[in-house]
Amino acid sequence: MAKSNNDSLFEAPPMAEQERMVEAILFATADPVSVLELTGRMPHGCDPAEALAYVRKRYEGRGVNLVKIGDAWAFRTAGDLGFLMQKETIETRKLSRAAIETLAIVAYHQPVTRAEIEEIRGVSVSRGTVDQLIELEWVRIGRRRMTPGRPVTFVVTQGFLDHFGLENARDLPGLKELRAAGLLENRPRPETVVETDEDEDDDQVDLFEDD
Amino acid sequence: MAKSNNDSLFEAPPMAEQERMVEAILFATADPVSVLELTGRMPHGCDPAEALAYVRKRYEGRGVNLVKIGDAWAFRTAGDLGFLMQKETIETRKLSRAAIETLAIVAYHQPVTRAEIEEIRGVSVSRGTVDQLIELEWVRIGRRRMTPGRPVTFVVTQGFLDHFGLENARDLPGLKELRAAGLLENRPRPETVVETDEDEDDDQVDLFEDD
Amino acid sequence: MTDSIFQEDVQTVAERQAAEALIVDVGAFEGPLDLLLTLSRTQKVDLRQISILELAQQYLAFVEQAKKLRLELAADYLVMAAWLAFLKSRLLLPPDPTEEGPSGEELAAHLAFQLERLEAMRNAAAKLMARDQLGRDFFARGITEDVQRVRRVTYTATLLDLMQGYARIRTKDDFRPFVLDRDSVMTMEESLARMRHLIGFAGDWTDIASYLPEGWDVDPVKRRSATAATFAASLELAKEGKIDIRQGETFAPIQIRKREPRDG
Repeated sequence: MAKSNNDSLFEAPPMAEQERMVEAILFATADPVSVLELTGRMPHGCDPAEALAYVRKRYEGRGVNLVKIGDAWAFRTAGDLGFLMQKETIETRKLSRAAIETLAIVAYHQPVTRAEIEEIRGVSVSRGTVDQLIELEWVRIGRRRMTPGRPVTFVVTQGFLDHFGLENARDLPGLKELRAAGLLENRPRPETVVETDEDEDDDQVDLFEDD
Repeated sequence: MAKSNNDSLFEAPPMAEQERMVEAILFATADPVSVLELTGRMPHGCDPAEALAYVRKRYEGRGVNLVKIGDAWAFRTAGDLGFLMQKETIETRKLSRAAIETLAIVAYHQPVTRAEIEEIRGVSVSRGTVDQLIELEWVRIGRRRMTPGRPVTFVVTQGFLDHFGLENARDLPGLKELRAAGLLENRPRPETVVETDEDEDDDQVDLFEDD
Repeated sequence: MTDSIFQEDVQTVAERQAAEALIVDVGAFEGPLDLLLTLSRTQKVDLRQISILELAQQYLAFVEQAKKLRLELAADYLVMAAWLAFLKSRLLLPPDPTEEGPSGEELAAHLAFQLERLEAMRNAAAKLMARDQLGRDFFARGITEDVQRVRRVTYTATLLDLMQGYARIRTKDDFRPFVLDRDSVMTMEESLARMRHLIGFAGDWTDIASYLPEGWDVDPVKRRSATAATFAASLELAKEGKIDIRQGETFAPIQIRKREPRDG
C-alpha cells in the first residue's frame, strides 16, 4: 500500500474510512459477513481483515462486541447485557398445598428425612415439591441421618425464618397454640408428635445454635 | 442503615455502564426505541436520556450513527455509506405521483382532512392512495376535526420520520419558508365563507409545537 | 383509442401533431388544477405575477381543442372551464357595484394562491423524496434480537398458611376415624387364597370348619372372622364352579367338595 505504487489512482480509502464501512456493513447485514464478502462489497484495495481488527478493538468492552462466527463476523450484544433483552414480568403465586404441608413438616420436625415427611403427610412427596422449596431457599439439605442408608435430612433456612418473620423455628406455635387459635378443631393426639421427636429435638436445638 | 443516603442501596450503574446498555438495546432492534421504553428496560435509577447523549457523541462520524426520531432513538448507518449496502436495499413499490403528493400534503399540512387534500390538489383523492400510505405506515389517522361532520384527519407517523431521516415534523425541508409564504394556510375560496378554519390552524400549530 | 379518433379527423399532420402535444397527455394531468399549473409554466413568470386572465384563455382553448378532437374530458375539467369562463368575464368587465360576492380580482388571487400552493407541495414532495431514505440510503440493524418476555414466578406463603397446613396434617392423623385391628380379622381374600390351594387335596365332602387356619379356631373372635371369611370364600369358589357346597339342614355343618372336571 505504499504511495509509490502505480495503483495510487485506485488508492484504497484511509483505514478510518474502511473501519466505518465495516461497521456499517456488519450493522446492516442480516447475517454474519465473511472477510471475502466484505472484500467484494468494499471499494477496491480495501483491507477488511485489518479494518475488522480495528473495529473489534473499538468495540471491546462496549455494549455490543464484534464476534467471529465460523469465518464470518457480526456484532453481538455483550454477554453480560443479555438481561436487557428480556422483559421480566413477575407473577406471584400461592404455594401449592403439597408444598406448604411439606414445608410445615420440615419446619416443625427438622431435621427430617424424605421418608419421614411421607410418613407424616401420609402420601409420597414428589421430588419437585422438595426441589421447589430448596429453590425458594426456604429449605436446605441438612446433615445425613446416622441410620442405615444414611438418608439426607431437610432443614429450614434463614431465608425461611426471614420470610415468615420468625426468630427461629422453635417460635412456631405448637399444636396447643394452634388449637387455641382455632386451627386445630379436632381432638389432638399430642403423643404422636413427640414420641420419636425426642432425639430430633436435640438435633434441632443444635442446628439452630449452629446457625 | 448507618448510611446517610438511603438510595445508595439502589444506586444506578455508572454512566459508562448505562451507555453500554443503551448501545446493546438499540443495536438489538431495527425500530426506534423511546426513552420511556429504555427507562423501563434499564435497571432502576438509570438516566437513558443522558446516556443517549453520550452514545450519540461517541458514534458521531462513525459508520453507524445514533439518530433521534420523534421521541425515540435508533442506530442507522451513515448516509454516505449507502452505496455499500446495495444488497440490503429493499425494493419498495414505486409510489404514484398522487401518493407522493398526498404524502407531502399530509406531512406539511397535518392534521389534514381528505377534503383539504383534495382542495390542495384540485382533484379527488382515491381511497387507494391514502390506504397505500397508511399501509406503508407513513400516515395514520389523527384526531377528528371538530367541524361539522367531524371528519377524520391524517397525520404522518414515526415510521415516516424514520424513513426520511427526520428528527421531527418540524424538520421537513422548506417548512419554515412555506409557512412564511402563507402556503400552508387553508385559505377558503372567496365565494365560500367558512368560519371554522380558525380551529384548524390552531390544531396545526399545536402539532408542530408539540413535537 | 386515440388512434381511431385521429383517423376520423381530417387534419393536417402539423395540426395533429400540435394538438397531440397537449392532448395526448391529458391522462397524465392530475385534474384541472394540475393542467392549469402546467399551462401557467408557459408564461414563464413567477406564479405570483401570473396573468390569470391569460391562463383562463389558455385553459379554455385547451378544452375547445379537446372537444374538437372529441376527446372525453372528465366532468371536473368542464366545471373548471365554466368557472374560468365566468372569471374571465368578471375580469374583463368593469366591476358592477350592485353585484354581490367577490370581485374578479379576488377570485383570480385565490386561483393564483391555489396554483402556488400546489406547486409548493410538488416541490416539497420532490425534496422529500430526494432525501436519504431508510432501506435505500441508510439502513437499520440487520440482525435484530427479540425481546424475550420472561415470566418469573415467585411463590409466597404466609405463616398462617404454614400453620394451617401443619394443622391439616396433624388433624388428619388425629382424626383417622377408625383403625381396624387387623390382628383378629381374616379377610375373604386371605381365605380364598388359602382355599384355592387346599381344595385340590379335598376329594370328598368336608366341613368348611376344617378349612379354618391353624390357631384361628380357638379365640372366638378370630374363629368368627375366620369362619365368615371361609364361608364367603366357599361361596365365591362355588360361583366359579370350583366346588360344590351343601348344608343338610339349618345350622347343620356346611360341607364342600371339589367339583370334578366335567368328563361327560
